[in-house]
Amino acid sequence: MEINPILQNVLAPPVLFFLIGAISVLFKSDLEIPAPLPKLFSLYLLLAIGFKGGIEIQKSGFTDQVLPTLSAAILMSLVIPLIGFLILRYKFDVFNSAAIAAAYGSISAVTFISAESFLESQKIAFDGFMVGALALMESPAIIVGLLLVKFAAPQNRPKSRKMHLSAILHESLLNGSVYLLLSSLIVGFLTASSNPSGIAKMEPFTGQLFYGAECFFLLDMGIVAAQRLPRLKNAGSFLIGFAIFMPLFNAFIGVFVARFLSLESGNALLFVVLCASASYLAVPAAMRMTVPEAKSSYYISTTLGLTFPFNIVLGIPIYMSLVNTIIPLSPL
Amino acid sequence: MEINPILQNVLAPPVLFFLIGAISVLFKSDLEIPAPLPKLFSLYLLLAIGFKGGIEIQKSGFTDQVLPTLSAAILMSLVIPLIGFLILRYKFDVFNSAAIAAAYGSISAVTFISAESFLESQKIAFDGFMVGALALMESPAIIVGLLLVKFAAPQNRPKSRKMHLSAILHESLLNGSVYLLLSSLIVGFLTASSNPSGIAKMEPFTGQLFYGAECFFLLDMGIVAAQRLPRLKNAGSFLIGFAIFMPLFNAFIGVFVARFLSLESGNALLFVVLCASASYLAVPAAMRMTVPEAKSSYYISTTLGLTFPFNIVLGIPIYMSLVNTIIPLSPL
Amino acid sequence: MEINPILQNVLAPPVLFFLIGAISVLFKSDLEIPAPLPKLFSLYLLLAIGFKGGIEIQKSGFTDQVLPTLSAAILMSLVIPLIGFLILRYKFDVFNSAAIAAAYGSISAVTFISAESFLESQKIAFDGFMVGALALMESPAIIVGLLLVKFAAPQNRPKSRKMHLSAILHESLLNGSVYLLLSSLIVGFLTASSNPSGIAKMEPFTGQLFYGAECFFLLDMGIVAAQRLPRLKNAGSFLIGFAIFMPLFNAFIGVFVARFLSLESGNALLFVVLCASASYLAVPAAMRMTVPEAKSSYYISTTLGLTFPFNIVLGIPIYMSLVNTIIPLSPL
Amino acid sequence: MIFSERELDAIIKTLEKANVPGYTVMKHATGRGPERVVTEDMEFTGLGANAHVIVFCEQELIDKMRDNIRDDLSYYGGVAYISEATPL
Amino acid sequence: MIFSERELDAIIKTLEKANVPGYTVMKHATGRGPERVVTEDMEFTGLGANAHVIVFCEQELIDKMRDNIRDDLSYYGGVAYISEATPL
Amino acid sequence: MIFSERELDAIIKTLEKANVPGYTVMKHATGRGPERVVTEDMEFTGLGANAHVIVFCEQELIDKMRDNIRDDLSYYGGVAYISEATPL
Ligand SMILES: Nc1ncnc2c1ncn2[C@@H]1O[C@H](COP(=O)(O)O)[C@@H](O)[C@H]1O
Ligand SMILES: Nc1ncnc2c1ncn2[C@@H]1O[C@H](COP(=O)(O)O)[C@@H](O)[C@H]1O
Ligand SMILES: Nc1ncnc2c1ncn2[C@@H]1O[C@H](COP(=O)(O)O)[C@@H](O)[C@H]1O
Ligand code: NA
Ligand code: NA
Ligand code: NA
Repeated sequence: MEINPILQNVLAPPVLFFLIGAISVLFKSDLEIPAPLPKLFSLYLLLAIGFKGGIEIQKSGFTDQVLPTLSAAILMSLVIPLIGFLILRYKFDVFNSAAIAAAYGSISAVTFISAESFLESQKIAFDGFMVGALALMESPAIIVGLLLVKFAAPQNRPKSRKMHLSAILHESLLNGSVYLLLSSLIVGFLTASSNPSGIAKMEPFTGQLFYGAECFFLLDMGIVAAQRLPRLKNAGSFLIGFAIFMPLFNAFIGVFVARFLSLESGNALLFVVLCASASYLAVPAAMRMTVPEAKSSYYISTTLGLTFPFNIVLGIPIYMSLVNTIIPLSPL
Repeated sequence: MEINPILQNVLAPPVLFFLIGAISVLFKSDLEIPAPLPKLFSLYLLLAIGFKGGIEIQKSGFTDQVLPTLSAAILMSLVIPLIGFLILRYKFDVFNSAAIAAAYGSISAVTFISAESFLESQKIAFDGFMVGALALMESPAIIVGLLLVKFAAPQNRPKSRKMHLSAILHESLLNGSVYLLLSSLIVGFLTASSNPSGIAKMEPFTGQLFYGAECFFLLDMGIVAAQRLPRLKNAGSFLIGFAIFMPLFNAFIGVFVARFLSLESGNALLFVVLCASASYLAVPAAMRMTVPEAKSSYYISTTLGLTFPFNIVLGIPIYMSLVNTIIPLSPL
Repeated sequence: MEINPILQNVLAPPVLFFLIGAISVLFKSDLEIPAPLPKLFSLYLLLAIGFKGGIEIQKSGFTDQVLPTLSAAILMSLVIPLIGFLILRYKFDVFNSAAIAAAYGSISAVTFISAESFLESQKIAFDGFMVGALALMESPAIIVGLLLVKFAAPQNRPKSRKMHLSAILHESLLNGSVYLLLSSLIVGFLTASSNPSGIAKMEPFTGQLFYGAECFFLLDMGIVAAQRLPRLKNAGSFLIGFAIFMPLFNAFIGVFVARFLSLESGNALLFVVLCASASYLAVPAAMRMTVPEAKSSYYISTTLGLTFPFNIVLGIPIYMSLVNTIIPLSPL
Repeated sequence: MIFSERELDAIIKTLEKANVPGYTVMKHATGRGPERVVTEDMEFTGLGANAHVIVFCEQELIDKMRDNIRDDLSYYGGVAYISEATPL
Repeated sequence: MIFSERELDAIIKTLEKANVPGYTVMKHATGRGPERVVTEDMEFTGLGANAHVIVFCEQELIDKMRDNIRDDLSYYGGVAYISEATPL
Repeated sequence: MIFSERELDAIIKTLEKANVPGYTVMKHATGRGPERVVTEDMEFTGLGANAHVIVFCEQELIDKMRDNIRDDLSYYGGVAYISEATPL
């Protein structure tokens, strides 16, 4: 593993803007992107990435790889929270363990987008159906997290608050970001199949603007992540270690799964990044609602303050090296 | 009238995003586009549509059709509220009747934009001066509505609240959206005549981005419309029927006027859509201020919850069939 | 000096939209661009102008002119507040004089952007390093202003509020807009030198969109400036005269400095505009924090209500004539 | 004191006329009143949420404004309540 | 009464059931409670600031709602205080 | 307690030092004070509206904070009033 790809990743505009945001907090600059502007960009990115993914899927058709890959993605988002839960239970109660584990089983769309930009700058191809994997990995992790709470700690909870399966499903499947991503994917698919002129008309909005909007959003993410970082001190070194070790561990499993699926290197990187990334939006929102016993500072400051920056700045090029090392090995 | 054009309309990205927004409310997803982001898009759409309209008008010059068409548009926005008022008085008091009638005499810019997109996807030409009609039809309907209140119900109102003609004119002519549309039209016209290089520099913003921004805004409109729909239950079946019947009735009158004006099919559709659409922004804002006796839920839930979705999804292709049937008939 | 360039400037879309915004306030239209949408555009403009400037600097390299010009720019932003302070002390106390003087020593990024647009429409070349001058002129003026307060009025201030140099430096150098502009410049520079494909991918966002976003932002600036204008009445005729005289005076000094630096006419205009423009954002924010004794209505209503519109509408073409007259004269 | 943003100008004029020492306005409040509907209805593109206005002032000033404010509120809708408060 | 925006629907339902004459909601409040962290944490992309709800009503109504609201607040977090106020 | 957003950090520090059980902040308030101008002036690109802070706490805590807060407010501007309130 050379230093070069990391440096190259750091010198790309999105990562630079991320760093600028983080440094502004360090230097106590009053740079601020007030609410709800970040929400505008996050909605836009989800819509655009879904729409483009839908078009790609329609174009390439459902190849042999699609179904196995999507199934493996869902499987990973079910297994990772279980592993995480077991590790976290050494130090934390059921509620906190389940909430943090769910976050690591789920994904971060912005990390995924950054990985796509990284691949584009390296001129490595990848397929649109990986956006489908992105969309499908958010909900199962939430479900596993809530089931863990339901079964591991039913006696501690006030009676009136028993979780119903329907509530769990609703919270996980109809979460705003999952919904927007999936439905934009469908819109993209339908547009490509029945109304191809619509693609060209959307292109300036969903295509050309994307990179710049990504930079702007990462500027804000840098600010937000750096603001959350100091709160990690209260979380203790166990959690800090977990926030770095867990993505690496997940990436390691992920790369072998990718190899087993015979994914090419572009798709393999995206698959690994999905495994390694952690949710700081959908899962925290769902957990805050359904598991108020868990401390939100734990699952937010780890995922957002540490895992996210680590993945964006160092993780992606590291995973690329991993992919380049493991995937080309002679078949299992 | 075949089903095909309706399906084709429904499968265009803007309508699909509208439906996505509506469905998210149905499924109780927490997808939300927080204020003031929708305002950003509505301001943008008005600015862009005005600017482009102004350029078109300058390019084509004032043809013979311009003046008659604009006059007919104003006439329609004066007559429709009167008809609506007479119908509504069967069930409602003067205040509510006048407010609802004014909304149906006025127009919806987003419906107009959707009709333009529909025409573009069908490759049917239309003229920039129709944006002028759009801009001119908002104010007269407000004026008629307020005059109806003034003369039909002066004795009921507290003395200190007598409406002055100047206040009526101010509220109707200097309404934010009317003002922005008209002034952007003038800017477009002036730019085209004295500074043509400015057109090319504006094109990425007002032109290329337009379709995507329209989709984003319609996503929000879908959410908002679906949130208003259930309130219609309180309004009663008379008002529900009115919200569907009135646009069809107005379209029917509109298509004959369009034929009388010898408009070609593109302009004819836009004219019909202007007649058939109802205002859910400018008129409600003016009515809330000047006729607080009227129930805002009546005029908002009908126009926004029912008439607007009806026009966007079914109305436009229906009106197109109407235009294609009536316009080519042998001259009157 | 002919009237033609002024008219030509007024008929450009950005200036037209500025006037539209101002007129809407005059006519009491309820057109409004609600917070934080203007902030979105101001952040965007700073980011885009910095990024493009960084790319230009990297492309052209550090020519002989760069260092002298930047040094002269800093010098001007140190000297102008001193002159302004001496003038203002005739009528105002130390606090108000220092705050207003600092605003006039500093710059307005939007005025600078308007000057760039003006040059582009006139097809006159200018260099990217002038953005560096823009970034460097904001802080020194703030420092001078605060030092003036520190040394001219130490006895009047409550003891616990003594200004520390470190606080002054922090407030002036890490101000959000200075920070974003400078760091975007660095990102642009790094991208151009190590990742040229990133430039093309940013271009639709930072390049093509720029003109339209500028128009939209100037629409808001027109509203805001016109809202501030009436407050000037309380400020008295001395301050009104100052708000027009000071930019002309500064422009006059600036054009001779530009000539001394042998700047070509494009760069010379930008240099003059930097001298003539006054800050209504960074400086007021800093002064509000550190010199609460000064009346914010003084330094905001002059810079924003009068100097800014004057520069945008009349100033820039006047300065261009000045540049065209003075610069080509035989060498000093 | 809570009422629609669109009446804000009128109320502020009343306050200014009564020479209140100051006031604070918080926009974008939503709510429901006894008869009229949820006012979120009007907020959707930025027109017409409610405003929450706080005024700290002497009892006499309140008496002076009472009639004017009542008038506005009864016509356009809105509520106003008084609470005792002492300066810190 | 101050609590998280995400509980807003539940609280409003309680208020409606108690037939309060009206209420006002101010969103986007942030804050810190005795044990839990600063809630700005959740605001960063628009999910989950606090809401500040004001209700002017009779004492009896308060008594009717007390238990339900207490229940929600103790579970999800939030505070509710009562102050006396007379209509203007 | 109402004051400029730009002083918010200082006030919060005072509150935290006094160990208040919690507080709530509402930003984007605008207003007018006795001498200074309408603060909407500063809001136009997002810098410097007022903040409205609510603290429910015991009388003794208020006494502890009083001097520090008064100090900040008298220098930067702003008002603070106390009302009685009982927990629900
Ligand atoms: N009892 C109340 N408590 C708190 N806010 C109220 C109350 N009644 C009315 N409001 C507010 O006043 C606004 C106007 O009410 P109305 O006069 O009924 O249209 C509502 O939208 C609420 O925000
Ligand atoms: N003593 C207090 N005074 C004012 N607001 C409070 C107080 N305690 C809690 N809050 C608000 O209630 C929210 C939830 O608090 P908690 O129940 O501790 O999670 C906080 O974020 C604050 O906005
Ligand atoms: N009597 C008052 N009632 C309510 N708010 C006030 C009052 N006086 C001042 N304020 C608020 O405090 C802010 C600062 O006031 P000042 O200290 O005069 O600059 C104003 O902008 C108002 O928002
Ligand atoms: Na993961
Ligand atoms: Na109509
Ligand atoms: Na200057």
